[in-house]
Amino acid sequence: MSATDRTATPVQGTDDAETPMLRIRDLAVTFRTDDGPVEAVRGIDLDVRRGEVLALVGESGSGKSVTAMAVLSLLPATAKRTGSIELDSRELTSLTEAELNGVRGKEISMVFQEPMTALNPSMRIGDQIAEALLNHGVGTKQEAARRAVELLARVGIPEPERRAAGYAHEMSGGQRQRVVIAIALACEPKLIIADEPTTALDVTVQAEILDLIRELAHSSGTSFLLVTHNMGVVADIADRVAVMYRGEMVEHGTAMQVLREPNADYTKRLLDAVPRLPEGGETVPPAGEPDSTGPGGVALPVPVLSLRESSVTYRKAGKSFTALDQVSIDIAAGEILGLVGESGSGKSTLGKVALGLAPTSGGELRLFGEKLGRGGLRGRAERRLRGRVGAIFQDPGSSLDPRTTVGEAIAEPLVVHRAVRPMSGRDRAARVRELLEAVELPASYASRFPHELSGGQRQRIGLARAIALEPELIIADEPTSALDVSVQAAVLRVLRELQERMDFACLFISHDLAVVHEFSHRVAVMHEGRIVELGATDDVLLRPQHPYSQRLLASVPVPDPVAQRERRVARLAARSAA
Amino acid sequence: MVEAARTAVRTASGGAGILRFLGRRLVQGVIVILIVTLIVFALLHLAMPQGPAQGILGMQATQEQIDAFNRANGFDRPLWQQYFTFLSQIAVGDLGDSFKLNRPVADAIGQRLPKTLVLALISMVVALIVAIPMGIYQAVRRGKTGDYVFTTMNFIIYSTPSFFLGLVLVIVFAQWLHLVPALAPQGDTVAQVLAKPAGLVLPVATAALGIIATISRYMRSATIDNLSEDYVRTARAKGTPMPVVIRRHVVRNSLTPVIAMLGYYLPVMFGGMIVVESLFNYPGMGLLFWTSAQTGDYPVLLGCVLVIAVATVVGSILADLVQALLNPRTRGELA
Amino acid sequence: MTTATAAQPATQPAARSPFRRGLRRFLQNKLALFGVVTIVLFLLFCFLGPILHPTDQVHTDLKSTMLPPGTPGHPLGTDDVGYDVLGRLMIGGQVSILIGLAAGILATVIGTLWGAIAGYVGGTVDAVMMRIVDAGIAIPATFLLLILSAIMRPSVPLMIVVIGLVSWLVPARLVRAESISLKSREYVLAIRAMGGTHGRAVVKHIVPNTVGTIVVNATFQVADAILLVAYVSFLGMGLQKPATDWGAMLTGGMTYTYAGAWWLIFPAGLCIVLTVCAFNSIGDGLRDFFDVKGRDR
Amino acid sequence: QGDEASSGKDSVSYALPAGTGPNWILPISSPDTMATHNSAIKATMWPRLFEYNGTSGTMEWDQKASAAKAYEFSDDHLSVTITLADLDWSDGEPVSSRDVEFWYNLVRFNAEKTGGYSAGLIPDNITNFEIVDEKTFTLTFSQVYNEEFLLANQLSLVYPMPQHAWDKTSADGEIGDFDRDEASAVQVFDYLFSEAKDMKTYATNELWQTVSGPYVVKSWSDSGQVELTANTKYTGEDTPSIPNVTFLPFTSADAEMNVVRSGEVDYGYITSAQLTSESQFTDLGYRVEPWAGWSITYMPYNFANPEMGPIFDQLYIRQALQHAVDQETISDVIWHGAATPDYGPVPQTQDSAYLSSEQKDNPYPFDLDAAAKLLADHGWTAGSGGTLECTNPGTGADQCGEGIEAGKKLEIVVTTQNGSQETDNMMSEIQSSLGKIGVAMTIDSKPLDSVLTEAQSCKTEGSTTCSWQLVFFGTAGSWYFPAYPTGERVFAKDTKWNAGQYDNPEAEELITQMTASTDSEIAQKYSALLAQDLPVMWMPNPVYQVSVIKDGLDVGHQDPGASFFPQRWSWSE
Ligand SMILES: Nc1ncnc2c1ncn2[C@@H]1O[C@H](COP(=O)(O)OP(=O)(O)OP(=O)(O)O)[C@@H](O)[C@H]1O
Ligand SMILES: Nc1ncnc2c1ncn2[C@@H]1O[C@H](COP(=O)(O)OP(=O)(O)OP(=O)(O)O)[C@@H](O)[C@H]1O
Ligand SMILES: [Mg+2]
Ligand SMILES: [Mg+2]
Repeated sequence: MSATDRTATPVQGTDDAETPMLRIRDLAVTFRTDDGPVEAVRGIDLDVRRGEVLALVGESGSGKSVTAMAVLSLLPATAKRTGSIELDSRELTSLTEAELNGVRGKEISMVFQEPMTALNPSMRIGDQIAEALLNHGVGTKQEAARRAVELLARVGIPEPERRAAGYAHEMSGGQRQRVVIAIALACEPKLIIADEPTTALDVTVQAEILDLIRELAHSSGTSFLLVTHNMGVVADIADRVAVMYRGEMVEHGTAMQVLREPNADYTKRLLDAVPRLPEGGETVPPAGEPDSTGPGGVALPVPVLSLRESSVTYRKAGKSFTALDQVSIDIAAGEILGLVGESGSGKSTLGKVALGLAPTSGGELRLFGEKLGRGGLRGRAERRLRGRVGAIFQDPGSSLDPRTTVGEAIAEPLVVHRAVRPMSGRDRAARVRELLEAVELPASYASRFPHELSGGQRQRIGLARAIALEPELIIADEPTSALDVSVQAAVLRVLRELQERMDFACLFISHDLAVVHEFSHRVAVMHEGRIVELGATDDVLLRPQHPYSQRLLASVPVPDPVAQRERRVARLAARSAA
Repeated sequence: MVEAARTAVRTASGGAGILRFLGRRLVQGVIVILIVTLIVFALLHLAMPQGPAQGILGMQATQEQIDAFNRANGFDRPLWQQYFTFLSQIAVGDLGDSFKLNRPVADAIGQRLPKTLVLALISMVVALIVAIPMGIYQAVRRGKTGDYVFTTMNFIIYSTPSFFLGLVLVIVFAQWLHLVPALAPQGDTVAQVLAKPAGLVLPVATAALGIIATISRYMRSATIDNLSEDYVRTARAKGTPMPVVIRRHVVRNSLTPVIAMLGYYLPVMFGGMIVVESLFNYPGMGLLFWTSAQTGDYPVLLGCVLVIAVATVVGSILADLVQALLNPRTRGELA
Repeated sequence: MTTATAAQPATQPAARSPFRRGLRRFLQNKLALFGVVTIVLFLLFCFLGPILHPTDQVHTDLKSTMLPPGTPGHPLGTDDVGYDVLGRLMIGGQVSILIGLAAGILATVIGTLWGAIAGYVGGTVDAVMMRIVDAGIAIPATFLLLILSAIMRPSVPLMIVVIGLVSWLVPARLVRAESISLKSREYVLAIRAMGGTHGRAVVKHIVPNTVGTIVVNATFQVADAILLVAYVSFLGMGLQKPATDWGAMLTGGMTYTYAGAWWLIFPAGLCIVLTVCAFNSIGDGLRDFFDVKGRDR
Repeated sequence: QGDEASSGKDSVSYALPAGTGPNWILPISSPDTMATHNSAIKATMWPRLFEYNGTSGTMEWDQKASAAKAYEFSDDHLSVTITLADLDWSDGEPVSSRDVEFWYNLVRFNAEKTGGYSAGLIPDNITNFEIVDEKTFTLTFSQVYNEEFLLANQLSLVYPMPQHAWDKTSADGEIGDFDRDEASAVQVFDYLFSEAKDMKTYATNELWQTVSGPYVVKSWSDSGQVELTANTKYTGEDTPSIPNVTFLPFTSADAEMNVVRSGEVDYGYITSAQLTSESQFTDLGYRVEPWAGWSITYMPYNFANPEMGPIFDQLYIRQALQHAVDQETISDVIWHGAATPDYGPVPQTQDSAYLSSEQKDNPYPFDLDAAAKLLADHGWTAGSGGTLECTNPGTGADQCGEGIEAGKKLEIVVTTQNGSQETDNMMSEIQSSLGKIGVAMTIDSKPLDSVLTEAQSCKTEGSTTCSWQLVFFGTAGSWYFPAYPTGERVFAKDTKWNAGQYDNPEAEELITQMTASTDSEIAQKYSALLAQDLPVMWMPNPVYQVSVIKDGLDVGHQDPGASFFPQRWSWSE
């Protein structure tokens, strides 16, 4: 069955004849914190019908994840939930724990937002998937194990058998995210609640996952409640869209309606903020020319970052796996180098290598002309050099110490380099406030702990921390992946302002090609541990040469349902032709 | 087929890593043992610069006898020579003869070590069986009555010196209630000991209670930490019932500190056994070590030190090995 | 964006410092409060008590030994050389609490740092540091004490040092085990990336995240130190008379278990148990103090 | 263990001291196997030539338990002719003079390896061994000895041993007169020693089955549990009443007491603290009998201490210190009666002919005023902090004395053995009393070994430290004597255990005479002098052990020499 048939008959947003499968009424969630109650969700209504994909979009911190978790009663103990949640007319809020366990995984399953910490670090991947099956008595152990491998294959994990026997820490962010999806798919539930299931995925894999979702919705009648901030994804897959803003539902309707004729102010703002990739051939001037980059991206003498033939090899069970294969890059002062590529292709690894944090098996790293690592700078000089580099890690959750407050985390670089840049405690607090505001967070959040934030909020903390010292080079690993486009726009604007003022260089890793396009001077494309294409932004993104780059660009969803449908058809045609 | 082959490859190559790890650690272990014996040698000399002759021969011994004894046993030679003699002896497996027991050291240790090991292992197993579930229970019921009850109990037990605890057990269970004997099973072999399990109840209880108090605390603490991890939420979202989540996911990740403790417990138990062994008249290694230290029976003392050092090294290797195997992230450290 | 600062749920009471929040968690723990109150009471008892109930704890009085509690002037009776038991509990408590706390802190600090550093640095440094710990563990404490008692004359500072030095080995092992798994966390990498020193990574991020284990261990250390003093005095390395401590009193009193002289055993035993429980409760509270997440589960 | 013991009347179980199991069977000991229980057990199988003990209430010759029946000294006191009792070996051979010579030869040629050997004394001092007939022999000595000394302290070390069974150099060797030749005597000795080193075979080895005493080994375990059974071939007068005797080893006194409380021991012991409530044992059907030892207990003053020597040299100071030790109360209260006051060099718990009235009457009774006065009269006044200082130096009658400078403080350090509550308490008490007369005493407790080493430190060659002032190693009595309590190994000028180097020519003379003079009053003179001259600080003498004995078990008088004679025990109904 082709996907086009499906979207040909869009669900009427106002047609309530059909009773919804999931019916949420007046749901409110309040967190008890040491600073008093936090009303995360304030009385929302939501329906998900059989076989439909409902996209829940909204500002970062607006309560999307909380709503999602509320359905399966998985909120932390400090949360208080009121309202009603019905699944096929059965009230879920009054179920006992044992009854709930029958629902969880079996009838409704869930993909959590942050895949890094969502997996048990000491259990094999395969077993974690099989567990979902065995919990509900589906098949024997052997069958479950076989099925786990199948599921891994299904979510596009290469070498699924090897991965099934491996552990979470051996996987890239996107791979983990797909494992979590595989777990959710395991029992073929009626409803899958997926909280930003594709943020860590490159667009090609994302497209495959979306295809998978579409297929499931269509063939098995599985419903999806899809939390996302990617309007392209919404346009691609959603039948209906609900928009949340500060704990309230501001708008809902069919994807067509909401994306093309938004009603609420917030939705309009949101859609305005969506970055778009110009269609092939059309040129958009990049955000300011870097001073030291000549035409064609040839770097001039002293690049701020220079990597020469760096390789990273992981060894496991006797086999070795080359995550990074003889990669060389240079970033000139003030230059922004976008890095895109397949999930698991080694982007984060490259980022870590650039920070001197990965165990390289060869090659050379120079920051600001100084050699780092073996035979390079050490001690204070090395640390001082690092002070000139800001780092944003891919996973916002695990890069924040759970026991330090947001304020302390942001202030940490200031404290670390107080010798270089002396600052009074009061100035520091002021700077923390300033940084929080720069990333669109209220200053009062300084006293919160990371687990009390939403995913996007955590990510912004990481960002604020990275720019605290106004570094000359930023290594940013998917710095906006968890942000809705409105906040993303604001954050990117801050970065750009800063860039104009400070003229820092940046290695910008992202899956969002539109953002990359908007933001970077040059772009590198990675594939299987190698840089397969490197050049000026427009050259690479608009006139890709390498087949992978071409495939990548073809997979980018656009935030317009009609246009996206066309693109999808074209992509699928290309794929079946290949 | 494929599955089996893959497992084979995995274990084979993993085995090589473990072998390398073991090899390296054994070499380090030998160094540790050498250092320990050297330290003990030096300490003995520091404490008893005249050697053990006086203690061994008794007050009534004449100076000539003492001199003869020192000559015969080499205590008149420089310390380093004595140490090297000792080393060259153990290199060929000779632990010498006891000054006090009228038998070879290896013989004495060989007879006593199994007895202590049996007691120690049984106590350890009993302790683990009780302590791990107890710690988990407390973590799950954190802040509730059950938690407080066990916490208080553990701390009363822990803060009672073991010699007193043992005495209380004897008074209550042996002398008032006459449920179990006040003496550990007598007999020189493990078989004789195991033949009378009733006699083991009190010694095992005395040794195990303290361990239970300790381990359940660590277990509780680690379980509390792990219960708040995100992966627990994922597991619950699969519909895994909470008890299973704990059993399958949390326990394993919470065992880290417990295992770190266990490796260290093996040698420490020899020390702890002194009390138990003397209270229940169970001549084992602990007492052998203690009496030889007090009477200056150097060959036995050094033999015991050697055994304890070996136990420490083995315990430490085992703990690190199990710990590394339990935690895939550190499994890499093995290579 | 114009709404930047207000982009959040409306209810935002004034933020409190993490310390205050921790303190509140601590104070919410009833047991912890019990612990603090108990320790304060004990401190008053031990250090101010002798003023209210002055007794001769220097000269023996063989004419009034083993008097039962309630004898005029001796609310808790006298011991086997005629010291007033109540007065003795006071001076014994001074020593026990001091040694327990000081040795416990010493052992915890050394052990934690040692273990954290070994686990964090890894490689050869780890191997060397941990083999030193192995060697330390391999020499039984009782033996060490026996030797030391032959060489030195015990005093409170010496005992603190000795007990501290034999007890840091356990926390070192424990913390190392956790340190190994923490060092590969990204938030530790983040510190390195921003140019923080290794020291900072260890002290600010590794150690606080092992705090659960450390606190449990620290409370055991206090108990251990108090008990070890008892054991030590049993071995003869105890403080020289007329100084005493609760452990020595308990060991001494135990001789009279069957003679019915319960006042020589239970008061000292109760003091030890209460103090140890109190310290543990405080430890439990401290755990809450540092535990920002646990109760949210 | 012990289960059969309490049930029947044909067996009895005896608890051995904690921490030691019997580990030697051969009558000749190696130096490190001299423990009392070893020799007590051996003596039930191979009676000594002269058995001296205090089972009768006084220390004297116990002919029934001896291998000798009669003795006669020559007029010149240089030789003695001994007649053996009518004992036979268990294989039917008579115990003969040759068997005594066998012992003599083995020890003579292997003196260094023999426990209890002391150069110049037996067997070195025997110049001639003459066999008169099968049961009679004459020994000639190198000098005149005090008769008591010779019999009680010298000939009591001799055991007739079965020459006809043991005089061989290997297990399957021929029996011969190998002991008479030095080289082969060494071989015989070594062979017997090597057999004795195999404890597992004690009950099975043919050698040890040839006995002349009332018992023979039935079993002997590694941990030291020993069972004796009556020797059915015994021909002496000391026939056993209880055929089976079990000796139980214990790891600690606590373990032993637990067993006593469960009633599984017939003849055991308790710690002296238990005497505060004897009824807990009498209720269980035991009677409590302190077992006094033939010993004295004291603390040597270190006269050689460069700092304190001059102070200790002053008799008035020693007298003052002795006046401050309340031995009666300490014995009663701290030892709960399990110690007796001791005022001099002769064991005082038992009455004996050696004890002088001077010693018995306590020349320096507890009297703090007298003590304070002695010090005040010699120029000591209390300084700040209450400690006495010498304010009147000089050698006059009212002055501090020679070598004591002005400002010298009366501060003493007592190095004492640790591990005993009674000792700790006793030291506290003395510290407290001395404090009251202005003498500051510091207690330094150490393991016994260290204390003994320290005590020797001033005498060891090359030793640089001589810092101890007073040492105490008497928790179990400082010195146990042979039956005749001579002081030549404790108070003689150059002897090893005159640790404090007490040097008094008058005492020296008496000590020499005690072994050599035939004057029977000599011991009393010695007793009186040392009681008054205080070579050491006399301390309460603890009992050997506090025994608990099952009602119905008659064990006679417990031997102060710490030996036991199971053949004399009996069950009464
Ligand atoms: N510790 C490890 N052991 C083994 N393999 C690892 C380890 N860490 C990473 N890898 C592998 O290295 C490859 C590159 O990982 P990396 O995290 O750099 O990917 P990425 O390009 O950032 O992907 P994503 O976009 O999904 O985050 C992946 O295939 C991953 O499985
Ligand atoms: N445990 C908690 N304690 C206190 N406040 C919390 C807690 N969890 C979430 N919040 C708050 O609730 C609000 C909603 O959070 P939620 O995670 O649902 O946001 P979200 O819409 O998923 O955002 P994002 O897109 O960034 O993931 C946020 O303001 C967040 O700070
Ligand atoms: Mg979210
Ligand atoms: Mg990545």
